[in-house]
Amino acid sequence: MKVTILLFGIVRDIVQSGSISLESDSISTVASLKTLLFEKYSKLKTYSNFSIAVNEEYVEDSYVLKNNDTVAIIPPVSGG
Amino acid sequence: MKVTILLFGIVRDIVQSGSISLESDSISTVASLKTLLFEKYSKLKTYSNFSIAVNEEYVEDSYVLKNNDTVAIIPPVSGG
Amino acid sequence: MKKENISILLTSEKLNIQTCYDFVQDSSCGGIALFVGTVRNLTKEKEVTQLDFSSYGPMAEKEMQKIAAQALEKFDILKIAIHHVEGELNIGDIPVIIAVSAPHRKAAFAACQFAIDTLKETVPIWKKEHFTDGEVWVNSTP
Amino acid sequence: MKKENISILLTSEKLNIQTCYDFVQDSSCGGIALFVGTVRNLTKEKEVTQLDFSSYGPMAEKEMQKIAAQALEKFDILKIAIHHVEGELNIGDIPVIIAVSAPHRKAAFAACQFAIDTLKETVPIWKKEHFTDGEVWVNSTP
Repeated sequence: MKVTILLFGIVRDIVQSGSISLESDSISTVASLKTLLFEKYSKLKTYSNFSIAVNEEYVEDSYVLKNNDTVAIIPPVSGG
Repeated sequence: MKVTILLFGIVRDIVQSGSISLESDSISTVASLKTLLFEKYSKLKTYSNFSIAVNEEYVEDSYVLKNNDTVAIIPPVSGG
Repeated sequence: MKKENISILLTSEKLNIQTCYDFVQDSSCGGIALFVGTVRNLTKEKEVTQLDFSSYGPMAEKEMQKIAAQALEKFDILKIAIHHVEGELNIGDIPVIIAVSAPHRKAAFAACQFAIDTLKETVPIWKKEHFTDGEVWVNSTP
Repeated sequence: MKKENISILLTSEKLNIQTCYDFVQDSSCGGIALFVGTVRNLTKEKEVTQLDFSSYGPMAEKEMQKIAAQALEKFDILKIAIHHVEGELNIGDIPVIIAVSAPHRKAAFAACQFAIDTLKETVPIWKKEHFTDGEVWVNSTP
């Protein structure tokens, strides 16, 4: 399965990229994607306090991803 | 003792005047002034639900008036 | 409590939101809460055609000043403006504007609500509503 | 809940208070509550020289729309505007405006507070504060 991952705020600075593409058979739920991300981008472990949105909606770790989903890593927001 | 009495809102309409002057030896407290007013302007009895201000400050019925005080009859306010 | 942090206005001119905002705005504040009263076209199902606000002017200004001073004492706010109109207003016109600036928004909201609530209780201003079939002093059912 | 009672804006242009006021104003409403965020010059005693707001644009607009829809459901209000800026701001600039009209003021205040509180929790917008000696993503101490 392939997903696009959008990065924002402090997480974008940590990974030094606004968007990454991940393709792996081990992706199923959001939780499994997180595990994969922490493996590939170990710097992310220093900042694991983020939420996940899929296709522009907040989801839980148990959410089951589909091929070509757009996943966003949402660090604590600070608008307003 | 002589006092000037300012009338506003519905009370002004009832008495049909914006200001009246009262001179009497029986004026001492605000309460005594009210009694006098109800005698002279019996229509006021139909609308006794008002507050009193003396020299632009709210006062209680026990407030002791001085000569030449400016008394205002303040019906329920409705600003805003 | 500093007097220069208070703007009180009782006027027969049109009120201006930007004027109130500009008065309270300050580089040390993070939020500004405003309340803008507007003339409604319906009070208890009757159509209001026009409103008249009359006041005991000097005392009204004193009471508005007191409310502002109390708000500055009670809440952690920076500046407050309380502007009120007298005279004739039409539907949609603005009888009152209250603006409050504060380092944090919670205090700004609380002070703004306190100010409008208290104004409606203590400031000697009276509203007469005109209907197609008569007129009434608001709050004054004898 | 009618969509025409909601105005959502995420823009790199300057926000305008009168625009928000004009959108929510209606002859059936008696009061309008507004919240205007402003850029403070001090966060924990450090001088902020500039701010950057970045957003996940499409999702931010959806979340702002959700907040507005929830406010219209939860409170007896008429219209709501939620406008937010993205890009660079200086001290005194306005990152956010929320305006709410209602027949009665209590609901307008409650909905306005609900909207700004929720916006600060859920809408994917991030603020980077620049100081004379560095910069920091607000709320993001790892």
